[in-house]
Amino acid sequence: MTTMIGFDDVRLGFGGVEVLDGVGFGVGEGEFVSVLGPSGCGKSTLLNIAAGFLRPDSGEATVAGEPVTGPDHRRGVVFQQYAIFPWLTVEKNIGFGLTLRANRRSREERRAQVARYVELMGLQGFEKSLPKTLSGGMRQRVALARAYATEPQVLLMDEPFAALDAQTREYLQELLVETTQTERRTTMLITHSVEEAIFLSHRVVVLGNRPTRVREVVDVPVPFPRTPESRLQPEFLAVRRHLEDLMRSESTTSARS
Amino acid sequence: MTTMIGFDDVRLGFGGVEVLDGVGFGVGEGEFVSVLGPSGCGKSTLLNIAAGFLRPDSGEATVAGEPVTGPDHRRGVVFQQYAIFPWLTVEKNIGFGLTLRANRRSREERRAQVARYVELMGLQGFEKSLPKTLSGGMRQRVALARAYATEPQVLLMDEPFAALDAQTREYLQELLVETTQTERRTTMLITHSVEEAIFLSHRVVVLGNRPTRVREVVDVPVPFPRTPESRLQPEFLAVRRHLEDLMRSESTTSARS
Amino acid sequence: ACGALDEGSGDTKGTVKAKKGSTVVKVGYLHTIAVDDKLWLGQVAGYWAKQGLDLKLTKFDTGIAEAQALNAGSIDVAIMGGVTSNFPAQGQGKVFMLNSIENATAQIWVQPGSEITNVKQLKGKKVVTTTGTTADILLLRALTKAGVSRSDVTVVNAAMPDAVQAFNSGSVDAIVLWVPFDLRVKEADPGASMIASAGDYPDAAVGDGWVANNAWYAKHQATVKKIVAGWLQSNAAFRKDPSGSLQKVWKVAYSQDAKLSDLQHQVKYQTDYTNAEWLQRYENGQVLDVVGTAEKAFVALGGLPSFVEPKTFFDTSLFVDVAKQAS
Amino acid sequence: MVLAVVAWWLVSLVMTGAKQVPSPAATLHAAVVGFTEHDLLLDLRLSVLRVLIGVAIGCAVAVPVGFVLAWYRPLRLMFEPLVSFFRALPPIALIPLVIVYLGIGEQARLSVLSYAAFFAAVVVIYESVAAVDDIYVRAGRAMGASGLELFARIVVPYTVPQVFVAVRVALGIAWATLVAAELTVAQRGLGTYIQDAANFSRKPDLFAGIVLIGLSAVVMDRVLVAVMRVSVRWQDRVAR
Amino acid sequence: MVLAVVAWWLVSLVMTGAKQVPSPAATLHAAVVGFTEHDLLLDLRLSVLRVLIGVAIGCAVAVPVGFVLAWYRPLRLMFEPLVSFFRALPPIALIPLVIVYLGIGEQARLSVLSYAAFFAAVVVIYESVAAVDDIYVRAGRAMGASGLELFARIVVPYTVPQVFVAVRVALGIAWATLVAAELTVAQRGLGTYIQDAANFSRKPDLFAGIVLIGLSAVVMDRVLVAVMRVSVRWQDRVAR
Ligand SMILES: Nc1ncnc2c1ncn2[C@@H]1O[C@H](COP(=O)(O)OP(=O)(O)OP(=O)(O)O)[C@@H](O)[C@H]1O
Ligand SMILES: Nc1ncnc2c1ncn2[C@@H]1O[C@H](COP(=O)(O)OP(=O)(O)OP(=O)(O)O)[C@@H](O)[C@H]1O
Ligand SMILES: [Mg+2]
Ligand SMILES: [Mg+2]
Repeated sequence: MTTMIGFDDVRLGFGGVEVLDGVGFGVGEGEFVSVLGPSGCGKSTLLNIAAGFLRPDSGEATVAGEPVTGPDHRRGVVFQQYAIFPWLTVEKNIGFGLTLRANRRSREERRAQVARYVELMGLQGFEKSLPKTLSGGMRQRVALARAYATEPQVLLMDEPFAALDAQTREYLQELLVETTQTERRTTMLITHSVEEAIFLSHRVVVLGNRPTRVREVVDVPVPFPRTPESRLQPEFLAVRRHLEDLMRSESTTSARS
Repeated sequence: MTTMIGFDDVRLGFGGVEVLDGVGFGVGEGEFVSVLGPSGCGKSTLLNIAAGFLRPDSGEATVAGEPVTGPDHRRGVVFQQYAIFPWLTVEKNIGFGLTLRANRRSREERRAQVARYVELMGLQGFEKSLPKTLSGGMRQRVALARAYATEPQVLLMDEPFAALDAQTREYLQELLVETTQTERRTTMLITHSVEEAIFLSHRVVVLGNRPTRVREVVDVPVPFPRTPESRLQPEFLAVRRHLEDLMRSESTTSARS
Repeated sequence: ACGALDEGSGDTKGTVKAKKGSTVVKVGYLHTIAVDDKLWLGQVAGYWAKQGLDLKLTKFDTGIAEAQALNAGSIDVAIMGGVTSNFPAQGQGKVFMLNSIENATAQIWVQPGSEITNVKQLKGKKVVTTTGTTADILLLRALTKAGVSRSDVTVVNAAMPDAVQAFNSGSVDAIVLWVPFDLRVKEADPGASMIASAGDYPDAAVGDGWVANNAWYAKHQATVKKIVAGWLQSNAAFRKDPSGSLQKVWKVAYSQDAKLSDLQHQVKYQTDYTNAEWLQRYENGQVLDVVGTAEKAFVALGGLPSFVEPKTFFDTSLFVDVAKQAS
Repeated sequence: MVLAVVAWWLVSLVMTGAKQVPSPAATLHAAVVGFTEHDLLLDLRLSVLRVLIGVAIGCAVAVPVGFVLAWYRPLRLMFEPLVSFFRALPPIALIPLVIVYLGIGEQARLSVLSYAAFFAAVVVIYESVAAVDDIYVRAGRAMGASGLELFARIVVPYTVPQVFVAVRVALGIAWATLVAAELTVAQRGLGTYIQDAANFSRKPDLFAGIVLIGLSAVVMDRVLVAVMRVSVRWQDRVAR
Repeated sequence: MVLAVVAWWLVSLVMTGAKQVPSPAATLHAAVVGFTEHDLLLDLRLSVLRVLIGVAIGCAVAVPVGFVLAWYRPLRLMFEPLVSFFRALPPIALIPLVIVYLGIGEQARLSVLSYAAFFAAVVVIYESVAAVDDIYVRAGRAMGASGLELFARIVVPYTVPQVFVAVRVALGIAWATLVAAELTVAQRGLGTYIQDAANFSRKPDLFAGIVLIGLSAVVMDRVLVAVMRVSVRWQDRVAR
């Protein structure tokens, strides 16, 4: 399995505060890896490095074997702050990437693609709405749809389901598991939900408190395709217990120290 | 028990789209009520009505028996988008409410209060940081601290824990349960987590799809003070199963229709 | 220019149109009667047209702008006031004819009830004028004669309408103006009084002149002669019937701007000669003297680095030729 | 607006003598005489056109220049001082140079107006680009937007409200520069009309000219505001 | 900047005869003579002071007025047309009126400069208030901020970057209005110096005056930018 996303001893500090203290792990082609870690430990920073928006102080991030030097449209990014364009309607936001030279599609293809994601995200009836008239969860779904629509080979997602109710979230998780399987997208997902991390991933990377290193990389021995029943398998529950223990031991110090 | 927050047949539409279709429920003094509902159903809209930022088309919202006509500092609000001030440091953001005429404290009191919440929220070392240098979860904690710091009698919170990792979230939930008990604050919490809703609340209000009405108000027969073990009590699990069923039956139609 | 921005042909009702194939001359002028009187009479009576000339007129507010435009070639010929003795001396254009002599148009006025009665008392006072003009020359001459140093007087500069406003509002002690602004002063307060005029100082007279762009002048001697010829006809007509001519000029060029009585008042302060008298003054060098005297004032005022003989920038020969032929 | 006219009328009643203010009626009368007898409409039309063209040219240049300056650091370091230098030069001081180098034709006037409009607009645009939220630029780049696309598809739409502000500012400045621009020996135009009125001390005409300038500017501004309302619907405008 | 001087110098070599441009050296010489013999420093000082005071007064009024207009709808509806009316009036056209009603003292000049600065700044401020994100206003109101507090603690800090833009614009406009302002029969000042140089057609002096105005403006602008950098550290500035 070739490594699609690789971090090699990545270090980064902001004005004296050390954040990433030698982070190293890899995501294979078609693999789905989730990253867990306490709030403020450096997860978004790591994702920004893979996306090409930040340069590590030392160490290296690679995508498809090449060092990351800047953003690239073959890497789809869902930002923690959504970043949907306030001046565009829902459908124009979703279709945005497909109008760019790097990824241009014909008008019909674009229309079809947009319609497909409007439907998948349950945004029907809001195609012509401006972002300021959407609820928080709807904005997040627009951001997701926009990243999916360009069908990038590598997906980098920063807490994409945080503002969604449990049922919408589960529905989208299942959707994601499905597409990851059928289209073999390489995905790195940042999340705060242990359950979500396990359900979606081949492997889960657990980061420690700032300054951050990888504490453990946990394999999820639950076979694909996964269904809602997978959540109840003993392997699933075992990994869950392990991760929860791991997180707990770290986090109390984070929130109180 | 006097009703602190009351909604009486509240209706509201945005430019033709009906959102709230006669919502009615009440929150008693010192009571903690969570609101669950599918994404985009109108939860934030409801909270904005209680906060005094939106006026219903018909029906009425009351706080402490008086009709809501505008915002009031005795109602603390945590917004879904955090809304911390980008031009103020963390400590100035937290202390902001205490420098306003409506709620002014002496410099020492303010400093003490700010220090207390910086510590409770685990933001030590970032007192002088500007919001743009904070992680998503840290911003959310600043927004929480800012709302708590003024010690309002009524707290209105819109998904305040969405961007937090599970452990920080649990820690803050316990904190909230504690303060609600000791200081008898009336709280209305919007959340997507059934577990969180049950753990914190006396009662849980479940809203239906847009146009929204109250589908059910569920009592949580788990005695206070609640501890992590409460989550495993049969009453807790029963309510949880009931709510999850309720939500599921509603949400699939929401996300796909 | 683009059609929408067409300012109109400049033809005014009541003027005689030029014949087809006439020589076009771009003429700039100041809209003051001592400068544009013969010009407009020529337009009304068709003297220019008769010479086969088609004058395209451009009105200027100041001689300074005129000199700039002339220099840049935007106009071929400019009719100027006092600066006739200044800018051509700096090499900016050739004078080929005088239009009239302003001998008393400039005047010094003081506030109503002022204790100032003569120029000497201006010492230490605040005087407003437009620097570099006829009025400024008068001030220089008057102060010199009274033995007052210019540095002992606070001279402030303003465009003449503004200067009058400043004077009328009582902000300055005195104003050095040119007609017809004396009327504006008197209108505002009849008590204001004149303590000196250029008529009192022979060396304060200035010649208003026709000045040609250097390059254009070198190439168009024949056209210049036609201008002189047309001007001679206009001047002759003016001298024959001064008030009738003035009325014609007022009607075509001034009716919107000023009352006829204003113009009648104004022409009293300028000196005009018959064609024969002019010829005599060209031949004996008196016109050069008038220009030279004013030029010296500009040197003293710091407008010119050094004195240049008027004959180097004032070519009197063409006028003399044409005038002799005509007579 | 009505109140302002009433105030003016009261002032004109109170002020008499040398400081007399022409009443609204006298001014209106002067304007009517101007329109019927002296083709004041031509002056008005010429000046309106000059301002429109000047602002159009000035802003058409200011928008790309402002964006490019904000976008490329080295260019900015080089050109920013030059911009503040030339922006500060008083149009009247430049008139002599304009006459010498650009003549006294229409292009001289349009140059002065474009010049003024350009420098008024460029700073506003420049600063608005600097205030674009970085997150949108990142989102665009993540989707593979090229430099030009970032610019055209993200920076430009985001700053549209500020571009309108820039145009409004430029429009005001252009009108305020009109008299100076027409000092380049314009034969007709509101500025010339005003200058003439001042030269011959015709106060009602002076007032009529000034009022016409003000009114033309108000009308243009209203139109611009209406267009802006429609174009920036996406922005949450706080003004209540 | 250096490039600009070189360009100027080259132009001055090429342009000769009637359209001659004074070379940088000739201009510098004129300036040196001015400083040593004619107390040009006094002119410079007077003009700098006038501009500073004018901008200070203009902006001091424009900031609250701009905020209040943006904040109160009825006031806005009443005053917005008036603002665009008066903003458009050319300073030169107003000079005769200024002289009549304000005289020819320092206050006349300061009034003209303040006037220009005020109207330049007020639109920028006004629009920036309209662009304040509603969410911050709501947060403030939820914490019980009164109208005044909202204004002073939220709207003002949020719009500080735009206020700086407004001041920068006002500064440029004030300098550009200097010559007109000094047409109110000022005795000394750079505008007067330029006007004098133009009256006597002394081109090197004219250039020296113009360059001094430009340089003074650049210096002031740089200072302002430096102050701004410090004050708006909180803003994510996209310019790279
Ligand atoms: N200003 C507005 N203009 C028009 N429609 C609006 C506006 N604000 C909200 N809406 C609409 O009202 C509905 C409810 O929005 P609201 O934000 O209350 O949802 P919510 O329940 O909070 O959802 P979420 O869980 O996703 O935050 C949505 O369909 C939204 O599009
Ligand atoms: N631009 C910046 N300047 C200074 N410090 C920064 C900057 N960006 C991030 N940081 C700091 O880096 C640390 C990690 O931030 P990051 O956003 O990566 O956290 P995170 O793991 O994504 O947290 P969360 O789960 O809360 O989103 C934080 O302490 C934050 O304060
Ligand atoms: Mg993050
Ligand atoms: Mg919401």
